[in-house]
Formats: sequence, C-alpha cells, structure tokens
Amino acid sequence: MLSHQLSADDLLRLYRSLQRIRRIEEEVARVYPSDKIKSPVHLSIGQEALSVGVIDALSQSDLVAGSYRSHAAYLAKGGSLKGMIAEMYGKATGSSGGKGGSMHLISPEANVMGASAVVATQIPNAVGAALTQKMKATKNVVVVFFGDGATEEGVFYESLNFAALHKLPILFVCENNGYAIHTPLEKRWATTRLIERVATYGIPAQAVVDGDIFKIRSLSAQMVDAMRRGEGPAFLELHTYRWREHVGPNEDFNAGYRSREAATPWMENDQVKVVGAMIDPSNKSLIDAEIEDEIAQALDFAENSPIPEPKELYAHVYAH
Amino acid sequence: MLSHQLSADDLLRLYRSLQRIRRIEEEVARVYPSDKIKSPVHLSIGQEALSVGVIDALSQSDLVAGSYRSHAAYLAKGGSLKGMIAEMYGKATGSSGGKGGSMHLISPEANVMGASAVVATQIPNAVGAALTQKMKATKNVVVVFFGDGATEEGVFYESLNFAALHKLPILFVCENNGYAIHTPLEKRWATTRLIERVATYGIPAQAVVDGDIFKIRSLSAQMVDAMRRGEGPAFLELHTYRWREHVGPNEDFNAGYRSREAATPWMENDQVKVVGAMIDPSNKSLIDAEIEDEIAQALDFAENSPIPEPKELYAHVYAH
Amino acid sequence: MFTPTNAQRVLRYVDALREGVEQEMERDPDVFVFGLDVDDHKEIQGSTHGLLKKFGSSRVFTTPLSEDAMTGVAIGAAMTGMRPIHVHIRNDFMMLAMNQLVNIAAKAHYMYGGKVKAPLVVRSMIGKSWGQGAQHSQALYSMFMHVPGLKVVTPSNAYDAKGCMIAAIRDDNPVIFVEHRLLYFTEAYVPEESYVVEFGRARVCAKGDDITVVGISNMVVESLRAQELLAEVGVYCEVIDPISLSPLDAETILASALRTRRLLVIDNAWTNCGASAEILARVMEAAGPGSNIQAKRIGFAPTTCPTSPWLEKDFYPSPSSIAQEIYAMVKGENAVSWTPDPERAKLAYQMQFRGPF
Amino acid sequence: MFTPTNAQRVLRYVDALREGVEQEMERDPDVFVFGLDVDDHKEIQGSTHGLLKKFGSSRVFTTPLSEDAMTGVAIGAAMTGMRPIHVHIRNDFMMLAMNQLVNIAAKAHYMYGGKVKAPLVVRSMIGKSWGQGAQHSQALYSMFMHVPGLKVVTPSNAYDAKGCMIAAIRDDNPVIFVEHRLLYFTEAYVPEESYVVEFGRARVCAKGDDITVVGISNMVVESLRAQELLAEVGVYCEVIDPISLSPLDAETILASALRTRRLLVIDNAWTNCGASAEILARVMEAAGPGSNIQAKRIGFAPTTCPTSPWLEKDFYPSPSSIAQEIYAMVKGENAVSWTPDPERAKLAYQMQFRGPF
Ligand SMILES: Cc1ncc(C[n+]2csc(CCOP(=O)(O)OP(=O)(O)O)c2C)c(N)n1
Ligand SMILES: Cc1ncc(C[n+]2csc(CCOP(=O)(O)OP(=O)(O)O)c2C)c(N)n1
Ligand SMILES: [Mg+2]
Ligand SMILES: [Mg+2]
Repeated sequence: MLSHQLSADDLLRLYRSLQRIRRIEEEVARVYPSDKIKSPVHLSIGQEALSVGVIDALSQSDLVAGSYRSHAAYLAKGGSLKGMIAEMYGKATGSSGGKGGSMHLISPEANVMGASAVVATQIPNAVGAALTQKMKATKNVVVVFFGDGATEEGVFYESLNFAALHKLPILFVCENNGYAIHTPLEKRWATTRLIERVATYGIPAQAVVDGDIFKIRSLSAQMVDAMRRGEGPAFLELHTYRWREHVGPNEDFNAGYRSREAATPWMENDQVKVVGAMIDPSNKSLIDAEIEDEIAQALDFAENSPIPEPKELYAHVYAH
Repeated sequence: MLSHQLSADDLLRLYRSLQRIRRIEEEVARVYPSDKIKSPVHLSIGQEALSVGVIDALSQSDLVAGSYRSHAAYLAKGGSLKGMIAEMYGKATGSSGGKGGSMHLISPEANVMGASAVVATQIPNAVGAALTQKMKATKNVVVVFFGDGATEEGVFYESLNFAALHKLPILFVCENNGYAIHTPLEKRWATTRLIERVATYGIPAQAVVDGDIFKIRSLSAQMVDAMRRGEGPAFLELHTYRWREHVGPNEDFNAGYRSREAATPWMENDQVKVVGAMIDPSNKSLIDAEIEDEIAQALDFAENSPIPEPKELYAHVYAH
Repeated sequence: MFTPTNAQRVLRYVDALREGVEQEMERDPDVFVFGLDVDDHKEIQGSTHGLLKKFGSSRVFTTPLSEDAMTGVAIGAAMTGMRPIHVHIRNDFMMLAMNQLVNIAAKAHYMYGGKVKAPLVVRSMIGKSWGQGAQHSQALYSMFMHVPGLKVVTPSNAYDAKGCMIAAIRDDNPVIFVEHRLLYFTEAYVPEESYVVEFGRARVCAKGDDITVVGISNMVVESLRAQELLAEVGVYCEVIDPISLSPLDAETILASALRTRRLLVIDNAWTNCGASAEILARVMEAAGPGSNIQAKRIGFAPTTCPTSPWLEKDFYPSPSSIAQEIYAMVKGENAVSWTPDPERAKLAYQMQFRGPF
Repeated sequence: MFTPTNAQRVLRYVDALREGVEQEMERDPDVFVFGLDVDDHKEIQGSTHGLLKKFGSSRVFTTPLSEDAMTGVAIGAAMTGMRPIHVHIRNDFMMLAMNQLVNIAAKAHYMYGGKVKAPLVVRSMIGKSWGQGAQHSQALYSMFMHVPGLKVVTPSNAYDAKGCMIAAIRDDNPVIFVEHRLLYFTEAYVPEESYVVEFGRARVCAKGDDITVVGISNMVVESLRAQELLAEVGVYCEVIDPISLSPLDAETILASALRTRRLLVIDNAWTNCGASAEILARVMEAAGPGSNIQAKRIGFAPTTCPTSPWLEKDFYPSPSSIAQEIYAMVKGENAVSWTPDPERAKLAYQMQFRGPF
C-alpha cells in the first residue's frame, strides 16, 4: 500500500521504527569517542527506511538475516535494544554475551537469525533458512539484507539459482548505497543491469530508486504474499545513501571519494522526516520522548551491566 | 563465414581437424580396456565441432584454456598428439612428463595454457591470461572452454563481471551438453536464460543450438575480430551432446539417466560426417590415411617411451 | 579390524555408511542428504544407495555445482532446525566451501553466544590412484582440525563408518566426515542396530611393545598389514586408530608411546602442519623431557600427487615402506635392513581397485 | 629488532612494505598490485601509499568483491608472464581464495611438468582488537604451510617486511605474505636500496642459554619484550624468528633447542595443526630420543575470537603470559611463580592502536 492507503496507526508505527533507529544510531555515534563501545560500528543512518519498509511487511515469525550493517534490520524486526548496546559495550548482557560485537547481532526471539561480517556469507545461510521453511512447511518467509558489493560475490548467483530452482520463500534485498567502502559502483560493476540479471533466474525483481518507504513497503508486501502462496523467491534492489563513513561514527565527505552534494538530495528526502511530517505532532513528540527514554535506559543498562566472566572465553566453542 | 563462403582449403582443414580428433578419441577408447592408459578419460566424442569451429577462428598466438574434457581443444589448437597419448600412458615423454594425466593437458608451444579438473577453475585463470594480453598490449585473444555445469559456480559470474569491467579480450565458450555427469539441466538450472543473463554484463552473447560448425566458426570469427578491436569479452553457448559416458570409454545409454533416442538426432547430425561429405573423396581418404598413420605412430611413441625416473616425483614442486 | 562380540554380520564400509544415514533418517525427519549426484545411479559409489527411493527427493537431492552456496545453505538450514548431510565426491572440492565452514559454521555457536547451533555433517571422499592426480587425491582435513568449532572424523573401517556417521548426525556441531575411497569395499562386523562410536576415543587395534604406530584413515589398514608382517620377524607394533582427529585422544597415544618409547604416525596426507604434526607435538609436550621417545612421521611425499603410477607409488606410504620404517626404528639405523615379501605386502583393497574413477 | 650495520634510516613496517613494492614495480614492469581498496584514500593502512599516483591505474587497481575469481585472475596473469600482487585487507577473507590457491596455484608448476610458473604474491593482514572478533582476527597461514607448492612468510619487522616483499615478488612461486596489522607502525632500520631477505633462514633475535623461544609474526615482538623482562630476573632466552614458515628453517631452531634443552613456540594463531605443531614435530623427529628437550606451545586460546576486550585479553598470548610461561619452564613448575610489572609488559604498538578498524 502506498502512503494514502495507510492508516494513521500504520504511519505511527513506521515513524516510531524509523525515528527509533535513527536516534539509536545517532546516540551510538555520540557515545563512540568515549571508547565505551568496544567494537567497530557500521551505521545505517540514512538507510533506515529500507529495513523498516521491508520488515513492516513481515510477521513476527518470519526470519531476517543481515550483515555488519544491519543494526536497522535487527531493531526493525524487534531485536532487543538493550542487548545490542550491551553487546557493543562488550558486556555479559549483550545479545551474544559480548562475544559477537556490533557486526553479529542476533535475536532468536525476534527471528533475527544473525549477521555476518564476511560480505555475502549471510545470503546462502538465509537461503538455507528458507529451505527449512519449505521442508517444515511453515508459512514463514525469510528476508536477507546485503549491500551492492555483496552482489559481486559468486555465492550471490549460486544462491539465486538454488532458491529459484527450489522455489524457496526468500526475499533478497540489496541495499544499494553506491559504494563498497570507498569504491563506487563504476569500479566494480560492468553494468547496472542487476534486476534484469536477477530476473533471468525467473525471480521477480524490482528496484526502488528514490528510497520511498511506501513504495518499498508495498512492493515487499506484494512479494511476501506471493512467497507465502509458494511462488518462490523475489528480489528488491533498493537505492539508498550512506550518510556516515563506512565504519565509524563520523561523516567523511571531506575524504575525497564522494561529495556532500551527492548526499544532499538523499538528506532532503530523509524518510524519517517525511513520515514524521505525516503524523499528528502531539503523537510525534510523545513517540520521540518514549524513544529518548528507551535509549537512555539502554545506555544505562549497558553501562551498568557486568563484564563477562573470564571463563566465558572457553564457553560455546562446541554445542553440547 | 558460413559453409558456402568457405574455400575448399578451409573445408579440408576443418575436416582434418574434426576427423583427427574423433579418431584419436576412438582409439583412446579402444585402447582403454588394456589399462595402458593410467588416467581417467573424459572423451569429447560428439563435441569436436565446438572446439574445432571456435579455434579455427584463432591465430597461433591466441590462447586457449579448458577442462578435463578438453582433449578436442588441445588437439584443435595444435597440442602434440604424442605428448597427449604419452601423458595418458604416464610416460616421461608426456605433455606433463606423466605428472598431469589426461585432465591437465598443456602446450606452451600451441598456446594451450592448461586444463583443470576442478570445474570452472580455468575460467578466472583464462581471464587472468586475457588481462596479461591487455597489459602487454598484444593483439591476442583468449578462449576458455567449460561445460554447462561450470556456469553454476559463482566464480563464473565473478569472472564475467571482471572481464566486462576491464574489457578484456576473452571469448567464453560454454559447451552445453545438457548434463553434469548424470544430472540434467532441469535439476541444476532455475531457467535456461543463460545468454540473456550473460548479456546483462554488457557482453555480446549468442547461442548455437544445432551444433553447426559453420555457424560456430563464423560467430567466433566475428567475436574474435571485435575483441581484437578492443571491444571486450564475448560469450558463446554451444549446445551439444556427449556420446560416451561422463568418464571412461563406453556408451552409457543403458544407465537410465538418458536415452539413445535423445542422442540420435545429434549422431545423425555428426559434423565430422557433414564436413567430410563436403570435400573431395580422394582428398578425404588421403587425410584419413594420414590421420591413421599419425595415431599409430603416437600410440607407438607412447608405448615405447620410458617411464619417469623415480626422482621426477620430487621435481617441479617449486620453480627455481 | 575391530570385532564387537555381539555383531556377527559382515558389511562393507560403503554399506555401513549408508545404513548409518538410513537409520538416522528414519529416526529423525530433520535429517536430509544433499550434494552433487547423491541421487544418480552411481549413488556416490553406492554410499547413498536406496535413500532416494526410501525417503524421496525432498530429503535426498542433488544440487547445482555451487559448493560455496550449498555449504551456506546447509549451515543456514542447520541453524534453523534441520540436520543436513552435505556430500562432496572429493575432499579437494571442499576448498570451495572453506569460507562458509571456517568463517560461519565453526563460529556460529560461539559468536552468537550459544544462541544457535549448526548441526551439520559434511561428507567427502579421498581419491587415490588411476590418475586421480593433483586435484582428486588430497586429504586436507588438518585444515579443519586447525579451526575451533569444527569436528573432524576419519573412520578406517565399516564398524566405525556406521557408528561415527550416526554420532556425527546426532552431534550438535559441524562435523567434517572424511572417507577414503579405497576403504569403501573393505568389510567388517557391523551390528544391525543403531549405535554410536564416540568421538575423542582412540582404539588400540593391535597390541605390541616395540613401537606405537598411529594410522589415520586408510593408513590404519596399511599399518595393520605392516604389523602382521613385522610380527613374523619378531617386531611387535601397537597400532592405534584415533578415529576422530578433532577431538583427538592424545592420551591413549601418549600412554602407549611412553611404554614403547617409539612413535610413528602414518597419515594419508601431507605431514607439514598435518594431523601427524599435531600428534607428535602433543606427545612431546605431555611426555616431557627424559621421556626418551623416538618419533617420526610418514605421509604423502612433500609434492603434488602425480598421475603416473610409476611416480605415484612413491608418493604414498605403503605396507612395505611402513614396515621398513618401523623395522629401522626398532632395530636401529645400522641394523641390516629388511624388506617384506612384496606379494604379501600388497593389499586386496588396492588390487581390486581399477579405473576409470 | 635486527639492525643491519649499514642502514641508518628508521622506517615503519607499513612504509617498508610499500617501498619494497615500489622498488620492484620500478624494476619490473610486469609487477602490478590489485585487490579490494588498494587504490582508495586509506591505501590499505598506507601500505599502498603513492603507488597509484606513481604507476597509474593500469598497475594499481581495486577489484569487485570477488576473491575467488580475483585469485584465479592473479594466477592466470602469473602463468602468462605477469607478477601480480593480490591484496586482502584481512587474512580471514582468503578462505574464499582457497580453491584457486590450493588446487591451482600450488599445483600448476608440478602438474604441468614444470612448463608453467605462477609467480604470485598474496598479501593479507591479520586483524586484532577493537572488536575485530570472530571473522576479522584469524591467522590461518598453517593451512597454506600444509600444501606443497606454496610458500608462506610472516615478517615481524620493517626490515624483513621490505626484504621479504622483494624476495616474494621475485620468487617464481606463489607466496602467501602475511602481515600483522599491529606491526604496521613498528619501526626498524631499513636500507634505502633494494635487498632481499632470503626465505628459509631463521634469525636469532636474542641470544640466551636457558630456553629457545620461537616467535611468529607479531609474537616475535611480544617474545622479545618477555625476554627483556626475564633477563632482569636472570632468565636468558634465545629468541628466534623463523621469518618464513614455508620453507621453514628447522635447523636453526633445532640447534638452539639442543643447546638450551627447552623450546617454547609462540604463535599468533591456533596451535592445533599450526606452525607451532610443525616446529615441535620437526624438532622431536630430528633431536631424537635422549635429547631431553622440554617443549611447549602457546597460541590463540582454542576458541573463536571474542570481541569483548575482557574476554579477548585471555585469547591472545602477551608479554606477561609468555614471560610467566618461560619462567615456569626454566625454574620448574613448583618454583615460586613470578609476574612481570604489568606496566612494563605493555607494548607500545598495542597501546597506540585504537578503533574503529
Ligand atoms: C568477503 C569479504 N571481502 C571483503 C571484505 C571487506 N569489506 C567489508 S565491508 C566491504 C564493502 C561491502 O560493500 P556493500 O556490500 O555495498 O555493503 P555496504 O558496506 O555498502 O553496506 C568490504 C569490501 C569483507 N568483509 N568480506
Ligand atoms: C568444483 C567441482 N565440483 C564437482 C566436481 C565433480 N565433477 C566433475 S565433472 C562434473 C560435471 C561438470 O559438468 P559440465 O560442467 O557440464 O561439464 P561436462 O562434463 O558436461 O563437459 C562434476 C560435478 C568437480 N570436478 N569440481
Ligand atoms: Mg554498498
Ligand atoms: Mg555438461
């Protein structure tokens, strides 16, 4: 459904999720210089609408997999904020007990199946999760998020072929922010005909080039419905822009590899503001306040959580 | 050029190459039960026209890379027959001194850069050879032969992207015989839209579905010309049929995974016979006799060649 | 070969493998088998025989040639509740699966703080002879031994093949299951009922006081032949089969070596950073100075595997080369050297084998 | 650190690497550098600094994220006359390159009977700390040591970084060149002129009679600190840097261990089937019984690398843990244990280092 088809509640829900993720990552960036965060951070500031729009089309039992840049997906799907911050702080209460760091967020409760720091590795893992759904005949679908760079890894094509061959319920979502670290598409892609290529596997493939959360949400909803009907995988190429440096809390428009001008249209089309402007101001300030409060509590929680016991180093090498 | 555009000499040359390869492999199959051949053999009987047609469009200094099923390419490019048979016999005079066997034929003299038994590995290696041609500004092109199964390996797509990105002079030739060992395409490919997929890299891609050597030859010639003009890579999907078992000397139509009926149209369209029928019978018998003589000599040569010295085991682990 | 008292049925290694998988598939609907050509008429040399017919194509299916993604698929399926068995016709091809196995499978349980498990079995076959050569003959399991989070098992006989397979399938961790192709047609007593061979417990296959001989995979068979021949000339070997390499039962090996004061490890692999290096290092660390243990390794020649049989014969350890090495170690370098009867040093499983593949 | 008498210029490891590459690129037009991000403004932590400007984008260029194919491209280019240097920002990512390195690069010269060569350098960096964690901190070089046909080098200082780089580029074989990220800003005397550090020759970095300590990569630096601290309490270590792991100069290590009767190998890697296992095994085989050598290994904890610094600190060997281990080995287990001053056990290169990456 596009914006005019959404209810006021839908809009409130979308705004809350967008604003919450934006503010959480802004706070992470603010705290970062204090060295309380013991982990690299790959912020999704500017890219939130992709995770929020897609995941809003899912139900709780659907699965999501992502990468080191999937704080947004983790949070949108319902992953614990306290667990995430504590994990970044290296505390025992972190989502991985301090063993995974910011690049490997997981939440079995929210069906976030994990995140990987080796580009594209999560793609076949998510396909495997989709195979499980088919074998166990659940009605769940799996969504996997990855960057434009991940589409250069051979495993991406192997995964598309297998998912299409077995008509698996998986939605492939490429967050195309135009860069792999500092390297633009022009240096990595022979052409930009990605959705056309994916379509040759018999996979419905669509692009959203303007970051519009409503288009993203309605396309996702259509595709997820089709998947639940057993029609097999689908693919979304979502154009977006990374507002901060590849890794770390700062902007890097002075680094020379990209200009602030290129970012400006994206910043002016900030979906957090766009959706924020569509909801009742009093509701908005209520939500904003709740979010600030939740974040403050999460930072507190992480701050005051215990560090892991030394013996934890040796736990979980093997499952028993 | 199609058949009517070919000179009598062209036809004689094509026939000689086709008939020579066919007869060599038939002899290999005949000798096989004697256990003189110490190596698995993946015969290209029935597929000769692909290698012969493509390679006829090349010049001596162009490079060719292939797989375990590339006896035809090796021979068509001018690799030594004596070296090939001796290699299969495990003799010191083999193309690899008995260290490579039938799956790793190489001929620096004929610019056959090697063959690999790990499916698809030769593809990026050939792209690397094409990079060398570009860097050294030679006018040479590289041709890499691989099967339909190889297109399922991610490295194939990675290689296409890189070759197209750098406009490298390489012709990718997929010998699509419909099977990977005993597994048909239907169990491996989500769709058959291969050339369409390859085209999305900006790579000219064409298929020849009837095994016609003249179409193969003229398409190759056009593509090679374009490559020499610096227009970058090209792709050919050549349909064909394997007449013998995946590995070994025999037919296997009784194995149950494919029928002789499916093979019949291919056998009736045998390009060795087709081209043979286009040339003067007296020339034909002259060529046939020369071929038989050459093969007899090669078998003799291999038979009477010395076995490798024990110390050869330890040679060539490292280059000095 | 090990003979459990209650088992009177003789089975081939390949059939024992198959039976182990079949019994687990019957017991647990989450177990499935996939990999290139598991469902064709060759049935991975017979090791998947009948599984398709019995369990259908949804639980027994071939794949595209996509080892990297298929490994990732197996891991993802395992992380979400299935128990996949992924089959490779050659151990060499697992090099395409390294990223998923080393960076994901081995680490998932740990880096997610114990919140997920990856119960996965990866089967692969080691090739030998008939021109397998450089890329179809490798045994690269030490690479997996190097990485915490993976288990590695190399059963040497039909009894262990079944028991280890069942244990591997039930294990909640990724298990690298390595089978030597020449063992497929060797026979042993194999109980019909389901049983597990526990990992991390080595087996003493022959008792002796002169030297401790550790054989790995098919080298257990070749060591036992050497042991028989040596017994006739009064040299008594204790032959130990570690069965699983990770976990590794170093204690059993150490205890034996401390008694015999001689240790020879025979691997069907390269020795450099191999399983044989690890075994010597563990013994050296644990035995301490003054233990006076003479130790040696035999494995592949430090070369690529050649195809020519005249070169290949020196690439591999053999009952003869093993026996001669043991004889020299026991009798001392300057003892008159001794060579076993070449005919009796030949192994049936080697002679049966004939090409093409 | 090693100080050649004729060299008075101090250079950082990262600059020495760069200089070695630059000088070879000047000398030989066939040398080129490629890999993810070699040409961006971060310049692989500065190790490719200025190369793009000087040699242009045809000889210094980034690639798509396609490690498998890029490795194959490097090999193919090498087989046809070029001398590629392929760069990985992390050693962990080389798991994607295993198939091409193990099945093609290591074997091409041999399986083609010497008719081709693959002169290739594969650079990769080992990460540490600041949440690098499970997938960005591994040191998997023992996997490459296992495979004949590959060479492996792990320079520990700026002098060797340059000399080994030049030697690697000139080598006609595939060379796996492994750099520890924390070494990048350590300094040493580095001659301006071109020179090679020959592979297969270990260096004795410090002389001592009480124990032979072998350090690998950055563990040379940490061992030397331990050695300094121990000297003050009358424990004298002989510290050896193998420099290249394949070929490995076991003779130098053996000679020292036969003299000190104590051997401790410290690796920045897992010990199981690691370089440290190979070194112990070689010494045990060659020293023979009666050599009475006490041997031990220290490396990564046998776990995945955790991100939390409170867990990570016990994952790695440190000057303190090394010194204490040495002290216990020399003084005997039941000697009163000793701990070095924690402040002085800290290493500058560790303290300098700060995130994000
Ligand atoms: C296999 C692999 N190669 C290289 C890297 C180093 N690396 C980390 S992030 C990254 C860029 C990925 O770009 P993209 O997929 O577009 O994701 P983005 O960071 O833009 O969200 C690279 C090359 C890695 N982590 N994994
Ligand atoms: C990476 C890899 N996986 C599996 C195999 C086993 N194998 C050998 S040939 C083959 C089939 C290849 O089929 P195709 O590429 O179509 O070539 P064809 O034999 O039909 O000419 C397979 C799966 C292999 N050699 N390499
Ligand atoms: Mg990107
Ligand atoms: Mg085929």
